[in-house]
Amino acid sequence: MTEKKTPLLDELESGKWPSFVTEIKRAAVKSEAAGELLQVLERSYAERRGHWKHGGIVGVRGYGGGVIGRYVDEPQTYPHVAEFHTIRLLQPSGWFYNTKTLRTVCDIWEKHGSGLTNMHGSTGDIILLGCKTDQIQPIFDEFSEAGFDLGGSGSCLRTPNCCVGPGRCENACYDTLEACYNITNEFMDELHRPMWPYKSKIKFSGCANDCTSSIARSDCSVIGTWRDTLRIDQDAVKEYVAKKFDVQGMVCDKCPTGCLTFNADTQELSVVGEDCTRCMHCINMMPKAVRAGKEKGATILIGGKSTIVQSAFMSWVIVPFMKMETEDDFEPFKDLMRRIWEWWDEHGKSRERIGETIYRLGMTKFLKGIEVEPVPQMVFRPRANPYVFWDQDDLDRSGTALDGSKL
Amino acid sequence: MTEKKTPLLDELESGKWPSFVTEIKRAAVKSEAAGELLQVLERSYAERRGHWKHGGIVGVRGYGGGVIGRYVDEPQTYPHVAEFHTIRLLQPSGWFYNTKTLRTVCDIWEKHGSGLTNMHGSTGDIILLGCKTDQIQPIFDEFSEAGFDLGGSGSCLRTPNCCVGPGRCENACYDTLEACYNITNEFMDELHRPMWPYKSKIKFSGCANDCTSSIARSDCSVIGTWRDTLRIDQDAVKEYVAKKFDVQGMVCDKCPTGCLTFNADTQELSVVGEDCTRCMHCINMMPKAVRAGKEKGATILIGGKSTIVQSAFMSWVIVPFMKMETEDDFEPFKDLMRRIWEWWDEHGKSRERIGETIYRLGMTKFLKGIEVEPVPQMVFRPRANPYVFWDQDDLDRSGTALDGSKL
Amino acid sequence: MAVLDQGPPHYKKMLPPIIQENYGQWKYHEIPQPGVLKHVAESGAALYSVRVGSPRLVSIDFVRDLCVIADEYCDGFLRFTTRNNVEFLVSDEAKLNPLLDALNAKGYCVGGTGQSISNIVHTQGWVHCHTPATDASGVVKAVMDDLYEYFNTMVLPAKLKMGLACCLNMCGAAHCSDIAIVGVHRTPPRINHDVIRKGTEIPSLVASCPTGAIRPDPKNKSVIVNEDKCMYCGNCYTMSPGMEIYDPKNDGIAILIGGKTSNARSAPSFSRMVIPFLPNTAPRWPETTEAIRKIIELWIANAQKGERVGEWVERIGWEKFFSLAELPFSDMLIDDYIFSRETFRTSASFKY
Amino acid sequence: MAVLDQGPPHYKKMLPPIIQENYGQWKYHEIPQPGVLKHVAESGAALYSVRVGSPRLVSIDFVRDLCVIADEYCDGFLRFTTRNNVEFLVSDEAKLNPLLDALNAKGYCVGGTGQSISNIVHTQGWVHCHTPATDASGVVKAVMDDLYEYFNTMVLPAKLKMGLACCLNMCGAAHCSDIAIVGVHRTPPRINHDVIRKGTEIPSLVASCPTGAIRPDPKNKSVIVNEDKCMYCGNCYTMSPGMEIYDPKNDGIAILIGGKTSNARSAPSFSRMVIPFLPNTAPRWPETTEAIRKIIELWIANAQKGERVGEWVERIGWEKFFSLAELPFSDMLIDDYIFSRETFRTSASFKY
Ligand code: SRM
Ligand code: SRM
Ligand code: SRM
Ligand code: SRM
Ligand code: SF4
Ligand code: SF4
Ligand code: SF4
Ligand code: SF4
Ligand code: SF4
Ligand code: SF4
Ligand code: SF4
Ligand code: SF4
Repeated sequence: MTEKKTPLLDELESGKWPSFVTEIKRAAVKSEAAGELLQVLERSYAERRGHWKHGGIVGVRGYGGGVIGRYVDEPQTYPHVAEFHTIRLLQPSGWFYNTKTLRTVCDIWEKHGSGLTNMHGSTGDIILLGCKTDQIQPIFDEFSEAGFDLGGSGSCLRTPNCCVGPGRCENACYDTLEACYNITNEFMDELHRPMWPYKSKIKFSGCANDCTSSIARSDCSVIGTWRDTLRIDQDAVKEYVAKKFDVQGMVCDKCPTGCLTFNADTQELSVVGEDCTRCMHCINMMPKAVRAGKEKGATILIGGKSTIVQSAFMSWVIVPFMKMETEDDFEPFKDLMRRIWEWWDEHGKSRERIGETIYRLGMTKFLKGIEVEPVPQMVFRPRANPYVFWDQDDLDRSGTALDGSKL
Repeated sequence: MTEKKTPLLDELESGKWPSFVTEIKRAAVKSEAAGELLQVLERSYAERRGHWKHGGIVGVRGYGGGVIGRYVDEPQTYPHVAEFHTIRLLQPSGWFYNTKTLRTVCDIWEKHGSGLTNMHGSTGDIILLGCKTDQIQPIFDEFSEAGFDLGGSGSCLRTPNCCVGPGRCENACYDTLEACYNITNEFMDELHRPMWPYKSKIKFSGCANDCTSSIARSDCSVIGTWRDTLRIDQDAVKEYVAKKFDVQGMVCDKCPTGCLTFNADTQELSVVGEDCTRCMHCINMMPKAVRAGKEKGATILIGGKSTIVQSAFMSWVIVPFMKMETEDDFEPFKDLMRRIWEWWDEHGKSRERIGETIYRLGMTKFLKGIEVEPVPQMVFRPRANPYVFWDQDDLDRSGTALDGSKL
Repeated sequence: MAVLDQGPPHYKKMLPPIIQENYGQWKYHEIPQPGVLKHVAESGAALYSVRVGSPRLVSIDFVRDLCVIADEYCDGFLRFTTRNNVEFLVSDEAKLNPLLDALNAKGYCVGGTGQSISNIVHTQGWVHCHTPATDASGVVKAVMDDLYEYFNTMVLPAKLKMGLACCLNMCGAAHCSDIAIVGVHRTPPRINHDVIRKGTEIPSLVASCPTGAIRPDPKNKSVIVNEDKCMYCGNCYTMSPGMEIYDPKNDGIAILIGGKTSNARSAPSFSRMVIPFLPNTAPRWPETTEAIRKIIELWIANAQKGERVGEWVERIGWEKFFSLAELPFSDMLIDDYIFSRETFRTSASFKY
Repeated sequence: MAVLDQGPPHYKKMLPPIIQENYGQWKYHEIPQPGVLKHVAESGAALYSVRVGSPRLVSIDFVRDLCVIADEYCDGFLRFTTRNNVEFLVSDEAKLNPLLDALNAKGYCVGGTGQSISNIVHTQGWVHCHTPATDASGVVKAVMDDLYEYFNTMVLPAKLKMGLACCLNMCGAAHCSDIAIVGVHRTPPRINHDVIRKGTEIPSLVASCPTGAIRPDPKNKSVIVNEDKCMYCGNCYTMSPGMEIYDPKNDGIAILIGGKTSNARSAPSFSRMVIPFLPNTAPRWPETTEAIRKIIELWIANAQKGERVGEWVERIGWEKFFSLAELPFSDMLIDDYIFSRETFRTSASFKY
């Protein structure tokens, strides 16, 4: 291990928040690569620029992705991080672990890599940060043995993720953990063998609080909801009142649809079910008194992504309500995704996310392509321009001649 | 006059609303052209299509517009409307008339035209509908003699218009009638001699009720406003209360900024002046009790237009507050318009309205071009994308080399 | 010889004495009855304006009739409004009722103030334009006849501003109306190659198409239209008479609702399409009058007091509007143009 | 040989017994103290989750330390959150306080629940990526140190969700955060023609530029960048290493605020730029920490209870925010990209 000074980084070891510098240093005790990373990083801090390059594609046999090739720009100076690739491993649903599993991850990574990790990456994977090219296959083999698999990278289905859902949350309207697991397994080929115009992400949130931020962070957002009316426990309402909770001000007045009424005399809360848009606010405010309806499922939204190229997009509704039952193995959802990807694969340009493809070609073409009926829930409001395309076959064209001849 | 049947049109003579068919028939008593118009129109009703063509440019000496050339598509069948052009005359501000003036219009038009008119066209002109080519110059000469002038057509400043303003409205924050008159006169050349990429319209509304719909209907919308706080007459408030007017429900609850408070005990209405956005609602509801502040002027907005080509645009703020004083002859506004048109003339494509040019090139270029400082009032909200252009001259480029050489 | 650039007649000569005297000194107004505005000045002077509906396409005799009335009751002064109504300006209160009686006797329509439907801003249509997809005056007459009860009363939740444009050029500026009636074509232009060859600047024609459906056909010295890309806006026809766009069997009317231009309460807003097509059933367009009446009656029944059409729909949600109105929703109502993205429901909250 | 496509480890094996037993049967939750969630099941069972901040870039020893704690207090179970915090899952109430004491003793940060600032979603930065305009972990450390008082308390008007992305690729998905810290370049790419000639597909490179600033240079077998059109997004550099975009003197940070992704009360919304540039003053980015603190304190002082940052700003108006925050407004903050029009104030109503 090199014992060079890192005065700038050292400054980031003080303060209350845990320090990544300390962590790199801990790794550096066992890994020369981690030690060199510290040097490279110190230099970045001094020079205020990065020192990493992307380069040739690296990977494992049988897969098209899962590893991000990374090289330092001065391999002579920093030979141990000359190759310093990232391994992405599929995380267990909801990032639940037993310590045995976690220790396995540590042990394998200690053996072959830098000993640095992100728990977790922004997409959700277990990110193992920094290994040499020749270690990639062995790492994969050992992780595979231990029950792990690689995550997504490249123009493929990226590693789906989900909120804690039924594992620990009273708001879960469908089984996010199982959905994520089951659906990830279903689309192993799409995930491991990039074949699309660009990446595609799915995130599963159990309710409209959207704790995975799926609407912003995934091409397909699966957000739990219900079809009937939310349920109110009037006794519990009274308890909130007794504790001086301001039901009128904090709940009713902030309900976006104004569909909640609090009767101060009877201390009862009532809802106009058909006007509720299931935004979750009242449930969030009074979790003991208000909860979702019984007829549960999910809203499917499409198109979310970040800034590059056409601007950031948020996903928008394409199926207002879909049952998401474990029993049927999520078949309707899987069918839908297949139709969506097929359409995108056929029409998308290279490096065009599906939201951008739909924006470019129009919802009409998209909905026809995936065989979904248009419903007003798909839009905040209808078009303001009158630029409607008409299927010419539906019209009586007998009176018009394309050569301009008179009627 | 031809005495052909018009059974379809005749059906439009019944009903309570005044009938344009009756009017055409009245004109037809004196004008063969009007009679033929009735025939052409009856045919349109039967065939469900128009029968008019645009054609060669027609006009008067010295002007490039003001007359719309119109020809029937079967001149042999309808010789009296073979040429059936529209004359646009500048209306007096606010469409005020004395009967002498109106009768003059009628007399001249009776002599030379179809006797049909629109009082008024959608842009605001007096529209005289239907005359022959050889009558155009005589018509103009006589109207000119009588104190009238032609309105705009083509790629020029179109006839400005204004709301009734100080003529009859307590809400007027500047003198719309004078502004329209004075500014129309200032830009006679721009109005009569098309020279721009496309048309440009100005409309003057005395307050944010925008009774000319300027925000939707004009490239430049001049909307009256004030800088200080609206004024409340508490005695008048009490009168409203006495008449059982629901001040809380109809006024305070609907104030978009929630800056109005009604004290039911004292029956007083108060406002947080700095939060009021001068939307006019409370003034509209209680005209006897609430009125504008004293420091009056106008907001200047730019870019409004209808659907073709890039969608309909509404004007947006470029000058939040500008004094619009009669004494200074509206100089700051005129200066601004000159800079705006100059920029647009230089950068606009053919048939591109100024709103579209700004959208295409960006507000930054526009504001620099017209020398107006950016202020947050110009936008509902700042940009969501980080795609900022930086003036490279403001940066320290010493460290970067364009040829890719290292630092 | 004509004087050039003399500008409009001076408005000051057109103002009745009461306005001259109280110019800019108005204090408040009342609406004593539908169609009558009473403006009171700081001086105490009161001006009554009596609003009368106009078909807008009128004969000079109509105008002369107005002059006779104005001479008798208004010292020879009157004005027109931004919606092309006539306003008789009565400065002598004693003349107000006689005027109203006279107007009534002669069959004039008094109304259009306050919570009413006023005249429909409209255009030329088959009477005088070359690109219309429907008539203007006829549709307006049919609709106003049908809705007359809302013109001469003030029983609506709020003002109702309607606009009609006979083609997408939108001369009626219908794009921000409570209810917009818009003439629409539905088939691509039919190219008259001879006309194009004769007089059309091909690059401008190609550039005029918002969707890039037109491409040059150099061999033919004309153009080719990609029918799949055309959405029948007619802009190419405006550029060249060789691109004929009218089509009697398929032209008709689209209905858009919920726009406004005033800033009161909510920001100005565009009208939004709720019915993509209704046929041109001249002379009385029953499908159109019926559709509009239904929307208006739904609004009356459901809106809160003071709520414009768009404010009401935005409060309840467009999805709820479609179910209440029992109007079919279709892909045609989903935007697919430049700013479409902002209309997509990027939220998991909605009504069923 | 490795098994292909076996998928992620099964989550069921990772769930503590209390979760297995009460799976999907949770009834409500409480937050007894900052950093501690209590979830009660229909069965009456109570699960305590103790949330601990993580620097996210950690050593395996950090993970092993977590395991030791989990073994001692949580029967060997723990989880990570969507914001990369650790959650210790305590099913035995008796172990809760001992766990908290132990965590305290060892210097772990407990917090991030309820009306607090949680961990900052972030990215690789100078540690491991090739396009960063700033570091990730370092900025996060500096900001979290500064704002620590809001992590381990719940005194904010509402939750505060921060995100950091070290370049416009936005891997931190900062675009819908209450406060977004975004690494930005400010100078056009420097073309390395050799690299381009060697390995770049020129048409794809040209197509990658959002503003059309890149055009092919066939003579050179490379490309030319129109500097006036470039807004330094770095997308071309993602396509080709020959378009180097980092620039130590001019790279830095932009601050955007007011985004959210939950549907609670208001629809999800994008963050909006309020500061176009702050310098990369490593190692502690004082300009950035200060700017963020100021915004947060303004929010605390002015927001209503329960109001997220964006909800507060939208209520008072962005123009008011800029004057309250004493932040300079400039043309750089006005959108000029595809959906710019929707951000323009098409209304005459605003505050001064
Ligand atoms: C590791 C990670 C950041 C992190 O520190 O957590 C990451 C790192 C990279 N991202 Fe990302 N992205 C990561 C999550 C995201 C997210 C967030 C998410 O998934 O929720 C986004 C925004 C959401 C989205 O998909 O739009 C994201 C949007 C991008 C983009 C822009 C894509 C776009 O359509 O706009 C790129 C550019 C590209 O793919 O060419 C990108 C490219 C990259 C590359 C591969 C760039 C490169 O070629 O070096 C980075 C590799 C860094 C490295 O050293 O491994 N990364 N990237 C995240 C993946 C970890 C994981 O698998 O769990
Ligand atoms: C007469 C009038 C309609 C009416 O019945 O009142 C009218 C009639 C025509 N308009 Fe218009 N426009 C009239 C007000 C408008 C308005 C409303 C306004 O000004 O408030 C608009 C929408 C606002 C705007 O400017 O965007 C309007 C937007 C158009 C457009 C589309 C412009 C655009 O940028 O989208 C065209 C197309 C063009 O100019 O090539 C157009 C073109 C035309 C032409 C010249 C088309 C043509 O070549 O035949 C029409 C001539 C009809 C004729 O027979 O005279 N007219 N036009 C209005 C002018 C009367 C007047 O001068 O007072
Ligand atoms: C006469 C006229 C101005 C003119 O110069 O000709 C006018 C006159 C008045 N308007 Fe207007 N408005 C006139 C067109 C408009 C328009 C433009 C239009 O109709 O195309 C608008 C914007 C339309 C929109 O928002 O879509 C308009 C939006 C208003 C409003 C705002 C209504 C709202 O709540 O949104 C008010 C306030 C009110 O009535 O409470 C208003 C108020 C008024 C007042 C009360 C102002 C006053 O104190 O004198 C006048 C009588 C209103 C009435 O009839 O009830 N005026 N007013 C126009 C009459 C047109 C007509 O014949 O019907
Ligand atoms: C643990 C976690 C889910 C997971 O699978 O990991 C989670 C857990 C809970 N969330 Fe969440 N949320 C989690 C990330 C999110 C996210 C995503 C993010 O942070 O990137 C969001 C959307 C963010 C946004 O809107 O920008 C999110 C928006 C909410 C909301 C809506 C807040 C609002 O009013 O806008 C609630 C409701 C509430 O807290 O009142 C909520 C409520 C909850 C509850 C109370 C649900 C429950 O009954 O158990 C949980 C405890 C909240 C707390 O910490 O106060 N959760 N929550 C995530 C914790 C992240 C962390 O470490 O801090
Ligand atoms: S998204 Fe809903 S179900 Fe999932 S953790 Fe958040 S609150 Fe619970
Ligand atoms: S979920 Fe939202 S919309 Fe429905 S009642 Fe509760 S607060 Fe209102
Ligand atoms: S815009 Fe304002 S000032 Fe003009 S007429 Fe309407 S209410 Fe009066
Ligand atoms: S003008 Fe509008 S914003 Fe101002 S106090 Fe009145 S209602 Fe409120
Ligand atoms: S809307 Fe179209 S058809 Fe009607 S007058 Fe205007 S240009 Fe002519
Ligand atoms: S009608 Fe419009 S869309 Fe169709 S070809 Fe002509 S300009 Fe293009
Ligand atoms: S945001 Fe940019 S620099 Fe940061 S990790 Fe993602 S791609 Fe790399
Ligand atoms: S940095 Fe972005 S805008 Fe500049 S040339 Fe590269 S891709 Fe184009």
